Amino acid sequence: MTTPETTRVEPDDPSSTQTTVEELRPLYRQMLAIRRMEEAAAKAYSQGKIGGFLHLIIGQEAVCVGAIAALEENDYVVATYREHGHAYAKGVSSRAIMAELYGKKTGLVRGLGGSMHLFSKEHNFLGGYGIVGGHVPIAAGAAFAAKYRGDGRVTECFFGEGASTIGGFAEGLALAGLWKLPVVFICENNQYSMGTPLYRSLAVEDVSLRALAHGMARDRFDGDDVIKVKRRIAEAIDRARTTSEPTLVEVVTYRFRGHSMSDPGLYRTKEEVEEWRRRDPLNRERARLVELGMAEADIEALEADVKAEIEDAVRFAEESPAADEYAKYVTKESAS
Amino acid sequence: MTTPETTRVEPDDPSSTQTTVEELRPLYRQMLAIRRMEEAAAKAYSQGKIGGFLHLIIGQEAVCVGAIAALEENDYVVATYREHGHAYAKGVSSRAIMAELYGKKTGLVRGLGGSMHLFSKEHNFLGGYGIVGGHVPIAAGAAFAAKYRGDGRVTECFFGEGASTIGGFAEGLALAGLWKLPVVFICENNQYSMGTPLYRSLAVEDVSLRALAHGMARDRFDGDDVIKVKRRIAEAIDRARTTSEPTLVEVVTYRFRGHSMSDPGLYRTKEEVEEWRRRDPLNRERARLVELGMAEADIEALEADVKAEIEDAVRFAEESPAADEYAKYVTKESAS
Amino acid sequence: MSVISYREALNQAMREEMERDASVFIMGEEVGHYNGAYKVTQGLLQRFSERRVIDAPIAEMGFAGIGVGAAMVGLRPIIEFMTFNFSLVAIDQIVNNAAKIFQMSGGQFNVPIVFRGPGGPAVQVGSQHSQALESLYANVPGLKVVMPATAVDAKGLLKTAIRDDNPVVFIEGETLYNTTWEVPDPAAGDFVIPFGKSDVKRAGKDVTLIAWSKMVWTCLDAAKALAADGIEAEVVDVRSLRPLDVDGLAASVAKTGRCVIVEVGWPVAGFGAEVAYQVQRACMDALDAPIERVTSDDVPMPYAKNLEDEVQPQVKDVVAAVRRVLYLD
Amino acid sequence: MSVISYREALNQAMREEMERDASVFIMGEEVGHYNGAYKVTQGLLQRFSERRVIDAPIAEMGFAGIGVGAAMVGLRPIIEFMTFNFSLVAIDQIVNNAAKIFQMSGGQFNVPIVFRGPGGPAVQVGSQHSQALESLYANVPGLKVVMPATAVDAKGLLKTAIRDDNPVVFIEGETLYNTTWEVPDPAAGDFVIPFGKSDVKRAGKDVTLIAWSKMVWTCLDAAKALAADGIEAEVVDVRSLRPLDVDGLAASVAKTGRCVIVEVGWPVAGFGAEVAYQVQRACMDALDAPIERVTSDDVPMPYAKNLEDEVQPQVKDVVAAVRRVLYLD
Ligand SMILES: Cc1ncc(C[n+]2csc(CCOP(=O)(O)OP(=O)(O)O)c2C)c(N)n1
Ligand SMILES: Cc1ncc(C[n+]2csc(CCOP(=O)(O)OP(=O)(O)O)c2C)c(N)n1
Ligand SMILES: [Mg+2]
Ligand SMILES: [Mg+2]
Repeated sequence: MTTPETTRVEPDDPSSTQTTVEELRPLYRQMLAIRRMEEAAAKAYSQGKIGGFLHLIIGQEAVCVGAIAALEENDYVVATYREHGHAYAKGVSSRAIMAELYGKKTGLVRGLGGSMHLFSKEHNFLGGYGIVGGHVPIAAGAAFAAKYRGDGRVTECFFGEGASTIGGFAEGLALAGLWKLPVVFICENNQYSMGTPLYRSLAVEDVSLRALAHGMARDRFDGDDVIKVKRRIAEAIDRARTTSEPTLVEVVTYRFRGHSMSDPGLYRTKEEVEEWRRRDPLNRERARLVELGMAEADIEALEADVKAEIEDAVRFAEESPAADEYAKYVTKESAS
Repeated sequence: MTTPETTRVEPDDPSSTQTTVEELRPLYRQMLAIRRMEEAAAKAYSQGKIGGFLHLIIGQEAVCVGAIAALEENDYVVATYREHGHAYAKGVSSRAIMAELYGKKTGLVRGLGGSMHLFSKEHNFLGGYGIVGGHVPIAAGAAFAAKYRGDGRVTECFFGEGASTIGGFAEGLALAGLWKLPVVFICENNQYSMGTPLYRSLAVEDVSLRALAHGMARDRFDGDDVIKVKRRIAEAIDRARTTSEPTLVEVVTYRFRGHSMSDPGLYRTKEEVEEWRRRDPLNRERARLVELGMAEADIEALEADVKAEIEDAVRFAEESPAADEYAKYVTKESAS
Repeated sequence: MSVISYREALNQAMREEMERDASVFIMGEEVGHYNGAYKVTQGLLQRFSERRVIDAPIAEMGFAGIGVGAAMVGLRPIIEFMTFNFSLVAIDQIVNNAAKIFQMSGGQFNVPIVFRGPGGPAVQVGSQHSQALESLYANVPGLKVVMPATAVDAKGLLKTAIRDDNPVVFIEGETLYNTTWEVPDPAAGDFVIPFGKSDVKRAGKDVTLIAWSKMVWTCLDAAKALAADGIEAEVVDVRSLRPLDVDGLAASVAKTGRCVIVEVGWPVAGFGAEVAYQVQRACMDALDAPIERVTSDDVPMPYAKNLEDEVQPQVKDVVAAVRRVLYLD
Repeated sequence: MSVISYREALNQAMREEMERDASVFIMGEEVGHYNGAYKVTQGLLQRFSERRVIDAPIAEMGFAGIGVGAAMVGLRPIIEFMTFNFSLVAIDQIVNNAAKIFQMSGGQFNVPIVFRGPGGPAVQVGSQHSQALESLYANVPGLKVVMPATAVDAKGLLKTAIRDDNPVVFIEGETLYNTTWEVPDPAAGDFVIPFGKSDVKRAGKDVTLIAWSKMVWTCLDAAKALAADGIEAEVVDVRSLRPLDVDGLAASVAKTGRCVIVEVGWPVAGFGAEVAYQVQRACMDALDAPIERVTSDDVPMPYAKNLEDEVQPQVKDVVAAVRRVLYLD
């Protein structure tokens, strides 16, 4: 019996998270834009301008931004219903996202999908999915296609720790392991699945261990530091791209808000949330930019720019015409 | 991060498989009866007296017989479509099984279920199931009920190594691990899933490793020796009964015949099959009985008795009236 | 009698049956500590403890199957799907196990289990979360399929479902939880509603509107609008799709001579087609006009509110169908 | 033209399409080295290698989802279910992903995928392995559902399915693989059959028998038996359930004035109810008798051969229904 090899799991070399203003600046900008975009969405939601479920990623921005920064443009991303940040990080405009949340014709998916179902072919963003676990095999499928074609593309698949008990995840993982598909499974372990804390949903609070049974590489680390996320995920991406081997990566993080806008989050103590808010990755990266020598004025300019971008996105959404077509998008007319 | 404890995995103390005629004799009788019963069924199948799918367990008898011998009467067994042996070992008569295969009114389930769906309430045999993996949560459910009631019953759940990739297995395992259900998951690794050898269906050829991610005890060993199977499974049963903890046990074995009667088994070499036939657990246990001092005449008497039992079972099946009721058994009339 | 909400009625039904029978337990995502995603199980954990109100991880196939296994050996599980959209990952347990075990076992093991939770389109949750899946389950022998439209039906039918010795698919209206209705007080004694009986929610002589779940309310509104034009519609609530009360539906149509079937599901092979077939056969000679069906459009549900409304049957659509069967336009 | 088997026709269709388009691949259990559980993929591994003919472990939800993902980025997967009974563990991928992604993505990502394999009752394999599940899939917008009865339809429709830009649920008759029919030779040029067209398999003037898959054969046999009594039945093969050729079916019924719909599925909310509803509406004035449906009994399939035959529609049941609509008894 062989015990499968595993990759490094905590801690890592501190020098590996060294960075520069050039590298950090655009990542900070993305994180901030996602934060502001979601705050604006929350506001619009409470004004009744956005409906349905709205799942905010506020507090977890470093994960999607760091992970997607390590990708190339042609690479694929597959995500859950909590995917505004992922779509933005992959290049989708805040205008298109906000208009979608408003259910407008100019929305990313014409007002048909809403918050949970952002898709962008242009950006190789293969969607936000609402059924927990169901998108994991889809990500394996995109990776399968990349290997089939030999085009070198890598797929990142995001999901929560709550998804790790469902069959779709298990099967996607097993097949990717067996067929050595170039995919990076990224578990955003935000420690809650709706109102359920880790210890009530997992016998072992380490999702990355699932890799063992599939001889799959794994990694596990804290997700506060966007550079660290980028570096560590880059290793997995490199493994996928060069040896076509999948990796299961678990990133520990925390969502500041409720599961969705309709969840008051009563299952967590104020202290716990405060503790995590003190570790806010946005503050951290802002401080780091200062440390690295970026002028306060430049940072403020960047922040003003983000503010303007999001205000524009909201205005665009507000002013856009209502969604008006749906019957056209049920089946595609075949050419042949 | 803690690495979960695991139980002993190969090899074990040779003294642990010492036995006596008293212990071995009934086990050998069961193994032989299962073999003869299935041979008779195969004959009847080729005569067109039995239809549908017929999955024989010939070659694997030591596993179900040893594992079920370690149970108490009140304990539950849940199995697959390859379950004639399990039903017999749990106490179901060869008459009832054979008549069921013949689709007769006197069959165990009135001719409604056939080979793949044997059930016996009297024997706490909770069924043979045809959808791979689907019965694993059912076994967890029987164990859940035992724990709910605190009645101390243990459930054994049998499945093939091919089932280890499917979601139903993963979910059943995860829930049993999380809720500490008194169940023993027994993977009969016969090295083939239909025509697919292990290495084409599993990234890591050790199914017991799945336990790691759930902090679950595990075990893994060869299944030729019925006493060894009994002893090792008894440890898991004891764990379930005393601490209400599940175990994932993998028993390596081999089926001598095709996947079902309609499978010629062309995917294996003659040599491979011959090699395993030489290790036939029936021959092994017969020789051991001789070694332990059982008189050849007594063994022959036992064998004649088995022969007579199976001949009687076949006659019973042949002479029984055709199945005649089905509409009654769709929904149960509620008393309330 | 008290006027209570649909949510409260369901809660009472479970609470009473759990008091009555120690073998009843509830399992599902967020049913305990969170008191239910839609607060239907509010307070039950507190009353019955973690032993009987069990928060499950996200593993519908797993916990639905645990319910089936537990039911086989005599417990009476209530399995909550957070919504029925998620039942699709567990449908194998429902269709291949729960529905068939009584038959496969030759009548030895029955499976007294309730699969319940909200179904049908909610509001702006998109196509994966907005589906009426009753037609799938109603097709399957071995299952019973029940869909209450009001608080009183919710209570009486859920109690019957929990006591039933067979698997029951109990689909609640995701948008009905806050609706209210008069319900007998618990003190007034045991209150149950048998399966297989439709219910006339509004009497009328000119046309029969047949509906279930949320569409009963749409039909009641339509009836009100029609009454303004002097048309008296009878609204019959199917309540139980399987078994179906063909006699009850036919009696109404025999009286009115006209029939409109309204469902929020998709048109093709929707359950309404079955109702139409049964009513057509039973009322061949009584029908003064072809049966009309009103359904959602044949599309996955869009997110935008205006489109969502366009897709689903509205009062005006029902009114228009009634006018067609009355040859008024 | 050559007379070939249904199995061979399917094999030819896949082979030709794989030759034609390098983005087509086949994935499923035992499709490669074993040449298919029903030998439908015989020889394809040898011809196209493990890259394009992929043996999958038992993980239907997984490999169906892999197909969906691969289709989204431009490949054309053929996903084989060993039987459609096993599609229930993958139905979430079909209903919630394949069917909805084109819509959810606002038309950006279409999903050109074929889910194929045998469906409907086989012989003595028991209730979990003997089900006609087409009614479930036919309910769902975004899917196309096709069920060939003969070798020629199998070939022409499967080629169309593979070229279709949308998800197609292609259900083969588990007992039809050895049946034969005349099929155009590959050398004679590209041969496809469009979806949404029913086919008159036998012309007749007295009554229309509507069926699909295995029941087309039962109807042809019934027609023969009826002919002996001077009754000329027209047998119309639905072929494509979604989209449904209402005009074609109605044209036949308009001519004969009588209609019997035969399906091997369960009666309640079976697809036949939809066909009945559509034909009824289209032929209201032409019908000389109520439409009859012949279905399997409303039970899970028993194992014993004699019971299995009792449960399923037989020639005598079809003949009896025809005699009823002709008011002959
Ligand atoms: C199959 C399924 N079951 C249940 C749900 C309802 N649901 C939506 S999100 C969620 C919690 C998911 O938690 P996790 O995977 O940790 O992701 P997070 O929301 O924390 O990002 C649940 C239970 C669902 N969408 N799909
Ligand atoms: C969900 C599902 N997929 C496919 C099948 C078809 N099938 C029946 S048995 C089998 C192989 C199972 O292999 P394994 O689990 O190793 O058990 P064994 O037959 O070797 O005892 C397959 C693929 C099935 N019954 N259910
Ligand atoms: Mg989480
Ligand atoms: Mg095996």
